[in-house]
Amino acid sequence: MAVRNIVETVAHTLREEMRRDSRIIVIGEDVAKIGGVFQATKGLLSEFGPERVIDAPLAESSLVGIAVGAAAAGLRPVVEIQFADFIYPAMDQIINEAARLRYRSNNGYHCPLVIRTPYGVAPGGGGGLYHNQSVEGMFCGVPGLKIVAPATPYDTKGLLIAALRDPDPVLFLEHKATYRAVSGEVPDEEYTIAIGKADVKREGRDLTVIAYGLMLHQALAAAEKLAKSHIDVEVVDLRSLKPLDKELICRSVRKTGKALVAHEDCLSGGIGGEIAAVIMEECFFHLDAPVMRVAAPDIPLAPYSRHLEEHVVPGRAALEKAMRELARF
Amino acid sequence: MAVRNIVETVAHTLREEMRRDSRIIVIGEDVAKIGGVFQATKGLLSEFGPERVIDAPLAESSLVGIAVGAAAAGLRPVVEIQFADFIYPAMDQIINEAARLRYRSNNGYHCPLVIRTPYGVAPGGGGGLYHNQSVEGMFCGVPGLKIVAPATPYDTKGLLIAALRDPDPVLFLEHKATYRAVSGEVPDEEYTIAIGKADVKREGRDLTVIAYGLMLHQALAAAEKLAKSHIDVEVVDLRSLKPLDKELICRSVRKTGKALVAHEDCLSGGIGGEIAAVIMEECFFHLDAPVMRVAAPDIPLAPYSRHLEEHVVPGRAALEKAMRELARF
Amino acid sequence: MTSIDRHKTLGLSESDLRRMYYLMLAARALDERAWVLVRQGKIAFTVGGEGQEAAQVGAAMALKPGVDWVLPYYRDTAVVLALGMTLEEVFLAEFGKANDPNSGGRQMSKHWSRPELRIFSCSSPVATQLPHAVGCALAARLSGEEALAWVSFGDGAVSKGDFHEALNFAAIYRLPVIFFCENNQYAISTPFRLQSPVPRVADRAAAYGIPGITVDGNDVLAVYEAVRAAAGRARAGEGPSLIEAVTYRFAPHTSNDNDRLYRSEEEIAAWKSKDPIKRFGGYLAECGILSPEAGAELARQVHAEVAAAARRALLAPEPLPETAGRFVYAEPESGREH
Amino acid sequence: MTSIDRHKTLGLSESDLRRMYYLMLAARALDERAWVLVRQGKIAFTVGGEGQEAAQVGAAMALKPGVDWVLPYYRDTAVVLALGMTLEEVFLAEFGKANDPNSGGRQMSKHWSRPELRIFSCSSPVATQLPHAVGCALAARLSGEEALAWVSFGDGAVSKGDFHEALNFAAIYRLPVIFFCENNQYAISTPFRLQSPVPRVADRAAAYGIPGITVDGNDVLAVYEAVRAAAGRARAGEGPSLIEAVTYRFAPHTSNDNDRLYRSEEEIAAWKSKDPIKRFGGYLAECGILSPEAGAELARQVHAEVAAAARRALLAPEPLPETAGRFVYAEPESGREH
Ligand SMILES: Cc1ncc(C[n+]2csc(CCOP(=O)(O)OP(=O)(O)O)c2C)c(N)n1
Ligand SMILES: Cc1ncc(C[n+]2csc(CCOP(=O)(O)OP(=O)(O)O)c2C)c(N)n1
Ligand SMILES: [Mg+2]
Ligand SMILES: [Mg+2]
Repeated sequence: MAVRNIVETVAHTLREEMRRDSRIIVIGEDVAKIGGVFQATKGLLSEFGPERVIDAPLAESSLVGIAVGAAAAGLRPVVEIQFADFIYPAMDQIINEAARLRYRSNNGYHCPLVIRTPYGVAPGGGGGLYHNQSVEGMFCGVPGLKIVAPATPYDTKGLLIAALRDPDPVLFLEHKATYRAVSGEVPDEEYTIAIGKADVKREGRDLTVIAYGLMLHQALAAAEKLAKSHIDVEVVDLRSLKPLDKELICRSVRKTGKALVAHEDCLSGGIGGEIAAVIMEECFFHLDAPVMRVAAPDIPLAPYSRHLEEHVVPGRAALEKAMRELARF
Repeated sequence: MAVRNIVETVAHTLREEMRRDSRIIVIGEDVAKIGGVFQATKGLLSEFGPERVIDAPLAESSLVGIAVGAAAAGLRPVVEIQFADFIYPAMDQIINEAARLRYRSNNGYHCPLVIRTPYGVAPGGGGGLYHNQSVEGMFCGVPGLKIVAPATPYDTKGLLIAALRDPDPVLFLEHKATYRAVSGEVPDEEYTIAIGKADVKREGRDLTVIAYGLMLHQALAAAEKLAKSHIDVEVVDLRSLKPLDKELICRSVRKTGKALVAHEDCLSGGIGGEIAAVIMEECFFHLDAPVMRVAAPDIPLAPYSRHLEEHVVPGRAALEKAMRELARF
Repeated sequence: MTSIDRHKTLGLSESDLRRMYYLMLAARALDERAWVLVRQGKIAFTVGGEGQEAAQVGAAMALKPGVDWVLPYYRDTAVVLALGMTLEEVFLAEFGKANDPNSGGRQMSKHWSRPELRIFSCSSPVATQLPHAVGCALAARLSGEEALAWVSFGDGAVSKGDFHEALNFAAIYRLPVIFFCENNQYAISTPFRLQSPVPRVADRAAAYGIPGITVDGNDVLAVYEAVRAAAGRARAGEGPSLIEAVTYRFAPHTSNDNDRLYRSEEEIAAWKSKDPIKRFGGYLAECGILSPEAGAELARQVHAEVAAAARRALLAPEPLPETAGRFVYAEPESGREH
Repeated sequence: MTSIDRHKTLGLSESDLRRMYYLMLAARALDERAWVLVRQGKIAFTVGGEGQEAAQVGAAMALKPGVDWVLPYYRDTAVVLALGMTLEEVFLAEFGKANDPNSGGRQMSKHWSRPELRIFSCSSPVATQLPHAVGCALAARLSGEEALAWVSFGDGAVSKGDFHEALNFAAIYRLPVIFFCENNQYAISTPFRLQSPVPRVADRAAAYGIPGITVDGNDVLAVYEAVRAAAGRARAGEGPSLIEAVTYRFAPHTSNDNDRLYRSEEEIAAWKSKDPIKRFGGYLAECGILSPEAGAELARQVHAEVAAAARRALLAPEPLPETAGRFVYAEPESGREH
């Protein structure tokens, strides 16, 4: 079993699946010759050639649009959007085309397309307002789309294989701060993790923290600290943001009676509102306290200056504080 | 005091403000010669000429992009997106440019831009999957943007004037099913309604329904029916979706102890989740029941066949049922 | 070559010509019937291609049905008929019926989709189909198929970024795509001169280093010739072409449009005098392929067929409300290959 | 005209030329210093325009500072210096300081904004500034101002739909816009031939019926001449122009890039031998305007100025964390005109 970080796992998994399925192509800006600006497609060009690993022109709208056509015509395209911040030109193709193709053709066509993109704040990375955004909140209202956001190398491999084999479009979000910072054992054999299944990454009795991506790791770290104060935190890794694993979320919340949803995206309109609403709808009479949300304030993410960035981006300290507050209820 | 329907009110208000402020220009597809496919800009070309009322080429991205530049350079552009369903090509310009211009330039530039667009299902109108969408959920997570969605001619005038005079970008949503169906008295004099202020359209003690646009009218009608069963419903018209009038919402919910959020958009990822979460955060200990949501199922809105459309689009019956259920708690 | 030898030079047989004429008549009659259905309140909406039949049939005749990827837009009644969709199938969509093969009543009429014929699914947002066509061509090349992709769109679509991005990619990779613009002079009310700074859509081809051809879109043989040549280039690996068929829309934009607000009766009349169906009928008569009498008889027959197809479709079952939620995602039990 | 008369024909004085040379040296020295700061860990990121100074200075010299709308992109250090931004102001942005006039430390460095100089706010998404320029020109025309809008972008930006839509609109309305492409052969690692099916960006102008000019971007006088001519057309109401300045980026794309992965030392060396600064220095020496010795002295002086500006900026105060939430929306109390 190899130890890999997340970006290596992405590249490795793509390579393995491309060997198994010749319909998979990788297309994006700078994905071929240099293997992506984050090296997530490293080595693919030399193994699979320029027909299957394509350095596309700088045009996100048609990048996705071409992939939609190719997917419907039998390929399994993997599109890389270089930074999630640059996905907006492709919204029309994602929402109106990819996500609606099966529905509108009454199952005549479908769109097995994976859109991979690094999102989130790389702390101190100097990415500023356009290399740090979270976009998941914007897509979680799009029927026909699936969204995954793994936080560990193990989950990255399992979910990426699942996404690559999924018959419908999947937005595959990779938190760029975890790319190199998070490593772990990754089994050599192929395996999938079902899209739509969350995972309890830490069991606990006192309160439930629901997180994903980088925040999952912050939550786990905060939970360890709280353990020293004899607060026993359950940490749920969502992994899939759409569909939500309501069952697992509710099972945990019913057990602990308290829930905190954490994300790096802005509070208003982030995915946390949806999750909080679901918890209330399904577990209201088990709740001992209001569902709390830890999120960024409603400020563009994220200002360049480290002094500003740190003020805006929610981190372990904010989480810990909220968790303690919730535990006190 | 004239009686006008909503689309007439839009045209009338634009005309009056254009007379008062020569910086206002109207730009969009088919807005000049024919006055818009819904006639919301009727008569403007003949009064203000082709320099201020522009039939733009079919290109939503640059339509907004050009307006952003013009706004920053001193004009007050009003962009019409012909149907909300066609706003996605402009997402990049709205989110990354219009909404971030002031912030990123540290108040150096700003973007006084109004984007008007008809949204929502016109029941039986045959609009199908691409002339019926609601898009507000997607924008409510965008800091720097304001969103309004009036439901009456009176509010339409007051909010449109406020939007036209607002120094920041405003997404102005007009429910197309209300365009001709909803009429009312509109004062001749100029007045504004503050963006961010909701309005109690019907007072009641037993439960609070929070709605906007067409659903506001469905809620009012349902409330009248419930009154016959001695259920006294308070109906809050949000009017502004961003910022939310948390104060008014919470005042009402604290009074009634029960809240129902209604929107036509899909349940998951709709704006209802955010509102429900806010209510929980701010009024948890006043709640006698979970906050309910009435919304469309997670299905692309809206299939063409009337038989399918009616099944998908939440209407007065669904509202009434939910309201009765909530009242029983 | 005299003018009556044109089809021979193009390798079209008399039966080809009769079929083309039939298709043009059928598309016209179908579209016209749909307007009647709207007026009768039987359908909520329609959109038609009246006046554009020569462009559509000329183009479709140059394609290989079931092999080439075809991405028509919402005016292309004649295109889908030429590829094998039946009159009844189009009417099933018009009425939004359960067994409409295009969408099962989920989309507006004329929003085509027919996987068996490789007719791609068409949505409403203008120009999104152009990159799809490029993707189809990419898939075909990678799979070693001989298929090309043909995609149509209006003059308004040329203004969109999708047009630029799609042509750019197709040209860089020399993909087998035929970009076919039906320039009917208007995008709803907006005249071509407010849409385009250049007099011809075909002038845009220079930006991509590909052939740009303007053809009389009311001359079915000229269109066929241009598209056949482009198809030849595509199949020979010479890359994409941009073809502009200059034509006119006779009817309002859709059943929601009042075209008298933006164009004059005289203008419409002038174009109607160039009706592509009359023109082709004249050619057929001149060649002795179809006498005016036989033509009139054929038209009557077509109208009867169209009326019958509409009647049958009207009686077809409506979609079941509870099916509205199906196929948002794949259904494991649906038995379809994913 | 001998080659040493070129500037006279263009109406440029000796002091103009000295200023241009100074600006080129200053931009180069500034950008190079920023790389040092990255290596020293003093800043997290930089991006520079080394190699593109002739294109930038030539263009900027043809504009009216404070009158024309200028929408530079992230490589345009020399452009903003030419328009009046100071070395220190650029370094304040480099360090993300509170009194950075561009963004107060909110944006990455080189993301310009200086309302007083009519330098528009620049974001990171490629090509979004092109429609902004069109909007500025529209506003200028409507306000009866004589201003034009000049907007720059890379060769990669040409692939985006924004390019097409912006040029199309500007051409239809004959707006006073100069679209200025700094074709430095690469978009990050992607070479121009994978970005463009046509050999010249200027070839794209044909699609909009506007002048398309390719100019040697390493020849500051040639660039000046081309932009001045385009400005003349713009001010005379003759509409937009597309200018392509062919040049090369000497340094990696940004401080996050390793350019050895996609281009050879030989290629870089070949372009460096055409260094626009050396070339212009040669011209100045030939004309007797600036001897090699005086040039070297000027370079030393510029380096000292740059070092001093960097030092001052380094010592400037950081943004206060609690200001991070300001100006998401207008603040009534901010006293700014809305
Ligand atoms: C992106 C987008 N914007 C606006 C519309 C509304 N709309 C539908 S058809 C149309 C005009 C299309 O004109 P053209 O491309 O010339 O095709 P034609 O209808 O004339 O055949 C418009 C503006 C749309 N469908 N999609
Ligand atoms: C819409 C968008 N996609 C991707 C990126 C990432 N990116 C930043 S610069 C760049 C290349 C730009 O190349 P070019 O336009 O030639 O300008 P250059 O940097 O070469 O001067 C890319 C892909 C971006 N900033 N915006
Ligand atoms: Mg047209
Ligand atoms: Mg470049």
